[in-house]
Amino acid sequence: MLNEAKVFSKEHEIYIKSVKRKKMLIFFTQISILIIFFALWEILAKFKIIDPFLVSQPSRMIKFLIKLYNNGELFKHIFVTCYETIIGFVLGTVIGTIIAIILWWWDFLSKVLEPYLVVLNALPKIALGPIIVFWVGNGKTAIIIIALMISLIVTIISVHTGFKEVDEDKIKLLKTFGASKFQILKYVVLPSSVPTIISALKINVGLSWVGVIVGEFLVAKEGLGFLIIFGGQVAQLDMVMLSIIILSIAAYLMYAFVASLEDKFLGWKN
Amino acid sequence: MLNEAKVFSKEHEIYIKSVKRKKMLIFFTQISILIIFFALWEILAKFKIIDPFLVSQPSRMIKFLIKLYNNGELFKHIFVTCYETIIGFVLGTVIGTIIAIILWWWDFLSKVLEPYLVVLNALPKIALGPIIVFWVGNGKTAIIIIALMISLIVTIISVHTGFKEVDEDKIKLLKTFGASKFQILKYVVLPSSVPTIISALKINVGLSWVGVIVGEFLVAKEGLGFLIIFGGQVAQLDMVMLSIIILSIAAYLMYAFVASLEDKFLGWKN
Amino acid sequence: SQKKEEKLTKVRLNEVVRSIFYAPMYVAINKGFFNEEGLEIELSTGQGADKTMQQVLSNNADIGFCGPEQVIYLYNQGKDDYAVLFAQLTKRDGSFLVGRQKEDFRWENLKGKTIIGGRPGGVPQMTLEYIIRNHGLLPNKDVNLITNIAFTATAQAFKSGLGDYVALFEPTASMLEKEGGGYIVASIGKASGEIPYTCFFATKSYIEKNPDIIQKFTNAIYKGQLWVEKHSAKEIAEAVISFFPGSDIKLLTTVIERYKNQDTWSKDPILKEEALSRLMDIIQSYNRELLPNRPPYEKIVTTEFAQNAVNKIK
Amino acid sequence: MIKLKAENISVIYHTLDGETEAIKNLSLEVEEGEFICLVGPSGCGKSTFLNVVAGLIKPSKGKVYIDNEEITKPSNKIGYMFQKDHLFEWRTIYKNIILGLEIQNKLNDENLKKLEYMLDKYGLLSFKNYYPRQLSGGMRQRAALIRTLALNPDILLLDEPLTALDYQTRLVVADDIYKIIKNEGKTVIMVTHDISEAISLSDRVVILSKRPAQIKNILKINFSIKDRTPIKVREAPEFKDYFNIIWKELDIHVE
Amino acid sequence: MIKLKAENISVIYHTLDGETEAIKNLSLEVEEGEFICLVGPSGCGKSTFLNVVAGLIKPSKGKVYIDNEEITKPSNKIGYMFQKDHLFEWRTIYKNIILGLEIQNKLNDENLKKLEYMLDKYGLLSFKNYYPRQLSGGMRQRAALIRTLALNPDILLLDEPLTALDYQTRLVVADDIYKIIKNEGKTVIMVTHDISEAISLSDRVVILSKRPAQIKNILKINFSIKDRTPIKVREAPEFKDYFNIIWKELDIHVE
Ligand SMILES: Nc1ncnc2c1ncn2[C@@H]1O[C@H](COP(=O)(O)OP(=O)(O)OP(=O)(O)O)[C@@H](O)[C@H]1O
Ligand SMILES: Nc1ncnc2c1ncn2[C@@H]1O[C@H](COP(=O)(O)OP(=O)(O)OP(=O)(O)O)[C@@H](O)[C@H]1O
Ligand SMILES: [Mg+2]
Ligand SMILES: [Mg+2]
Repeated sequence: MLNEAKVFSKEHEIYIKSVKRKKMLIFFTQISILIIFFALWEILAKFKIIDPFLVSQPSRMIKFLIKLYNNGELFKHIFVTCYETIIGFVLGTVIGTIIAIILWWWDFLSKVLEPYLVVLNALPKIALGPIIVFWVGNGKTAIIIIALMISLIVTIISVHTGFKEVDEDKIKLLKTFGASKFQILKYVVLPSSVPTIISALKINVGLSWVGVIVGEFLVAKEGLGFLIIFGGQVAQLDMVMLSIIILSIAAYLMYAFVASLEDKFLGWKN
Repeated sequence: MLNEAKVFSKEHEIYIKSVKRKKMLIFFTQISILIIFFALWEILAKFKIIDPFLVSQPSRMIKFLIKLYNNGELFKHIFVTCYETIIGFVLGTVIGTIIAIILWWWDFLSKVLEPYLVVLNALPKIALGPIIVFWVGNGKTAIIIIALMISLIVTIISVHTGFKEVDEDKIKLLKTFGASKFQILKYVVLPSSVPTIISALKINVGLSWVGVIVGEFLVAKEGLGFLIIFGGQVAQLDMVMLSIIILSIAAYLMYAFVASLEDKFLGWKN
Repeated sequence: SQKKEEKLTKVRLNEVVRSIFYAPMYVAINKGFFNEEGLEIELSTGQGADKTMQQVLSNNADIGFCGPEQVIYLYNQGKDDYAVLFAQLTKRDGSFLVGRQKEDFRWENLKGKTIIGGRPGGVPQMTLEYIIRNHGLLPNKDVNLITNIAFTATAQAFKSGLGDYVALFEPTASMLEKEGGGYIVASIGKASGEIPYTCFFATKSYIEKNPDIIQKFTNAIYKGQLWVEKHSAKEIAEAVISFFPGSDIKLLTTVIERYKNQDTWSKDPILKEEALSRLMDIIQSYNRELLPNRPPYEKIVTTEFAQNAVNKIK
Repeated sequence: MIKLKAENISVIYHTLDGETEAIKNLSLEVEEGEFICLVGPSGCGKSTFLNVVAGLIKPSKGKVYIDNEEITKPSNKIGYMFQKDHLFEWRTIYKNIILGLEIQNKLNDENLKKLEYMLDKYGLLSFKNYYPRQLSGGMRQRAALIRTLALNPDILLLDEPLTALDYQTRLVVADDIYKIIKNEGKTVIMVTHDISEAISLSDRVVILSKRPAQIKNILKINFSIKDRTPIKVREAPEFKDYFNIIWKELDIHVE
Repeated sequence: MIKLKAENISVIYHTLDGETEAIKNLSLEVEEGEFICLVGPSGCGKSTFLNVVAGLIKPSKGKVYIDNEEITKPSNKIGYMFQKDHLFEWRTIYKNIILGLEIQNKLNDENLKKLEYMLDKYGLLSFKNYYPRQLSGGMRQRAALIRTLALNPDILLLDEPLTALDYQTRLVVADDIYKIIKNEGKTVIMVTHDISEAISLSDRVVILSKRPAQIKNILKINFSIKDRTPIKVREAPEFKDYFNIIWKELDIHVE
């Protein structure tokens, strides 16, 4: 698989070209879908085939974007939401992993808590929002805690499952070295669960966004979730739609970042 | 591992006993936690250490339960929500699997759609709720579609990943038999993905409940989600808490049911 | 009666939230006034005025029921088939100011105090700020306003110690009082004066196409209003309780009594220009940008149906 | 009669990192009923060659003929067995064995009777309703063989079919499989890493070079003993000589 | 001198379905520097025995002594190697090799120098910063051996350490490992399925019965040739005789 020579055969060049052409085609199709989508939206809205009052219109959204930018408010809202999301995300991952470690350490506890975790997982955390608000007040903390609640259980369950799937023989090997339980955790269980943890992270990105948006619906005075709610109240669908689109982009970027962690931490994989 | 004899050694009887004792202990602890939790809640609320206006109180909830039951409304609400959840869950699984099959079949499409799936996955679907509502109206359909949206993307991604992980050699084997692509799907790809599909189902149970509740927040006139939102609006925490608890029980039962499917369909595993 | 039911025309109505504040409408449904008019109401809840408006515009509802501000905004956005208000149900704000102790309340006392209000951009919050301004205080300067808490969480936030006052709708305000969490010290509705707080509307085209339905609908609403006027709080509570699962009849009665006393419900469905103009004042004083132009009354309101109803029904 | 002919086969794998020449100009003729073993350093291209013969990979150059017909896609005349048995865990042994017939729509009484007969003959009849995990490795490998034979191929391609078994089982199963294949009169190309196995089973051993695979030598195996079986020939005097020749040709050193 | 003594070991596994007697009353004494091979039917209890000796499983009955001290938990005097190399994929070869030292807090210059020396001697020095997946199976198995030797155990327990390798590599690595172990003067108990391997490596071959494992026979291996190496002894005249004895004792038939 290593490069055998710098000069490739003709056949290989044809192959490389066809691969590149295919990639281009995929990329082109992706871009086309985007363009067609927005163009169609714009045109249909223009000719009132779809009602711009209901679904807004790209040109209106851009106008609104410029206005928000000129106000200097655009980045404030984006920043606030991203900040809350990142905090919620990091906390969710760290606390979730710590609890998973505790459950791994103390098997009895994990058995006892299992049905409770299942129930908590299926529970619509959003219903608990108001309770959170009066426990921790109405600041950013409440938003972050709501985001935490939504991502935490999933993290615990998936990381704990990952821990339990660690190769028994690797643990046995460490035992023959006389390793303590803590060393087993440090040297085998944690590092070999890195792939699991990263895939939990990927899920968490999505959940953290959901959590923060829900939280902002409940208590925020700024942020994209706030804009969505406020835009609804003052009948500004442009604001609502623009916020949703910015949200998608931000969520995608964050996901891409986490996915890039995968390459970094799992370098030994290829 | 097979029973070697009906008469077990003394050592074995001790072992069996200790296993049973441990199970009992776990069960007992679980029950105790429940009892203590509710007792503490009741007592603390009674002595106004925690405010029953804010978090309700078990005895009030029971009173409310009885009232709701006498009204004949209890089962109506439970039934509505369960019905919507089951429909959303089944549709999510079926449609998700079908789309995953399409993506498996048509690799180009799957490559083109990949980033869109990522974005959709990371997007807080709750923000799209209102859009759904005015597209499909404000009936049960909207609720089911919201539940679908929340579970669908996850199903597609995880089932499609499962499909791609099917042993290449098994596929090769079928090709040597001259199998068509459809036969490969039918004989290898689908059956060997059953474990993946079932674990997707387990996740979907949770997501469907969340989806239905969110949907009911948005449009319902009945169901547990409606009770929660309405209870919140009229500051009836008893209603909110009772609904959340009923919800937990229902969600757990549904999860247990799906987990029992696992035993049934994966009988060949042990 | 079988035959009669077959002839009923179905009307899809979307209310903004489920609230005892809208008692006359529920009375009209439960007492069969709509059926008498040959209509059958399919009621749904929008959970937000914006969503109610969307329901109507997307043709998922025939008639919307929420604050007129949505209709005003829509007109200003230049939609051809805009919405038109044709009947009014409540003529005041339905919320109350709840304080921590019984007091001889004067709005001027609020200086330096903190109030939990509604979400920014919503009419309840605008009205509150309008009243504060009318009493010579500047919102967020003389009076602290907490506006970032969702409608469903404000009572709990107050009870758990936040703020000096909270603006609450019923039955939450009475509940809180009953629980010893506070005392109703003032009616915001009384202080604001008459405004068209919650009204029925439909798109212009729908009204043009279905004047008879609108007329029948208005008739039924008017009958409801008359019924409410003539009956005691307890009777009203009994008539509407089926819309409020799990509610306490006593509490409902208290609340209805309170709304009755302060003249919350319009006696007739006629929406007056003066009242609408006050609402627009309130919005503009809150934030001029929200309402750069004031839509003409004749365009967005029709009183024709309400007049007819008042004339016809005794 | 020549059953299979590979003519100037070359295979180049392409990846974005570069190209890998797996087979270079390899030609081979196999007689009907012959048992051929391919040996060669690991990664030299043995499996690739089998894939080309099976019509699963199109060679970059060259052609494969079976009964003088060119092969371009998987042919019914060929049965392929892999290193792992690849029995489907979710199907019983019986359901696994009829898989090929099911796919080719050949589930008729005649074929099923033949299968039943094979199951019986090769000692699996009483296990036909068991799931694969309930069988030992040797039994599973025999089941995989029956699955392959069920389609009645003329040519069997075996890619290290015994490597997954432990040493003793391997000797016994090799014996079994040899008998079965000879019984049915099949033409066989088998890949193995085990020199002794190659000698004990085959009529000719083809020794391949390092990647890209080229033929280094072809050794005709002849034993003086009668009633040749794989276990018996291990004690034949010629055995050790063949072993040494191949050992040297392979030029093994691990670095 | 007797290095290791197992006395009347019995092991019973318990599951909810029932109990499995894996070892019954097994006693064995191993001299210092001896190389012992355990052979026996699969599933008979060989790995279980090694686990007991390593102190990983408490036997239901019986005791194990090393240097006359009873073993109750994993001891520093013992090194254990498994069928798979179990190198940690996320650590480089060097980091893998120092793992035991790291755990026992023995990362001093002396030990590290010794490791460097071993890496060099056994041909892995230039690969020390590679990740396991970049190495061939044979190299990985050698790295696993060095990891075990790094802690300088007196006794090595090897559980089919070569099974994962292909046949040729296996012969060569067996040779390598034999040299390394003899060099370092270790006492060894090795489990293998390969009769030839057992004969070519060990001083004594212990043949176990079917489960529950009991000693069926112990065979002392003596070769007349000088400079014994595993590959050489395969050509010794006694080799075939030992093979046949063990083959018969094992009484192999696959059903
Ligand atoms: N699909 C592929 N893409 C790129 N390279 C490949 C592919 N399949 C095999 N190769 C490379 O081609 C060479 C030959 O592979 P092949 O599997 O035919 O060898 P082999 O002789 O069967 O090896 P082994 O003894 O390990 O089974 C190897 O270097 C391998 O890395
Ligand atoms: N943890 C366990 N619980 C229950 N039974 C077990 C356990 N480990 C092993 N056994 C059983 O004990 C018996 C002996 O197992 P062991 O692994 O020692 O055999 P072995 O001789 O090493 O086999 P192999 O040749 O396959 O490696 C087997 O029947 C096995 O099923
Ligand atoms: Mg191969
Ligand atoms: Mg073993």
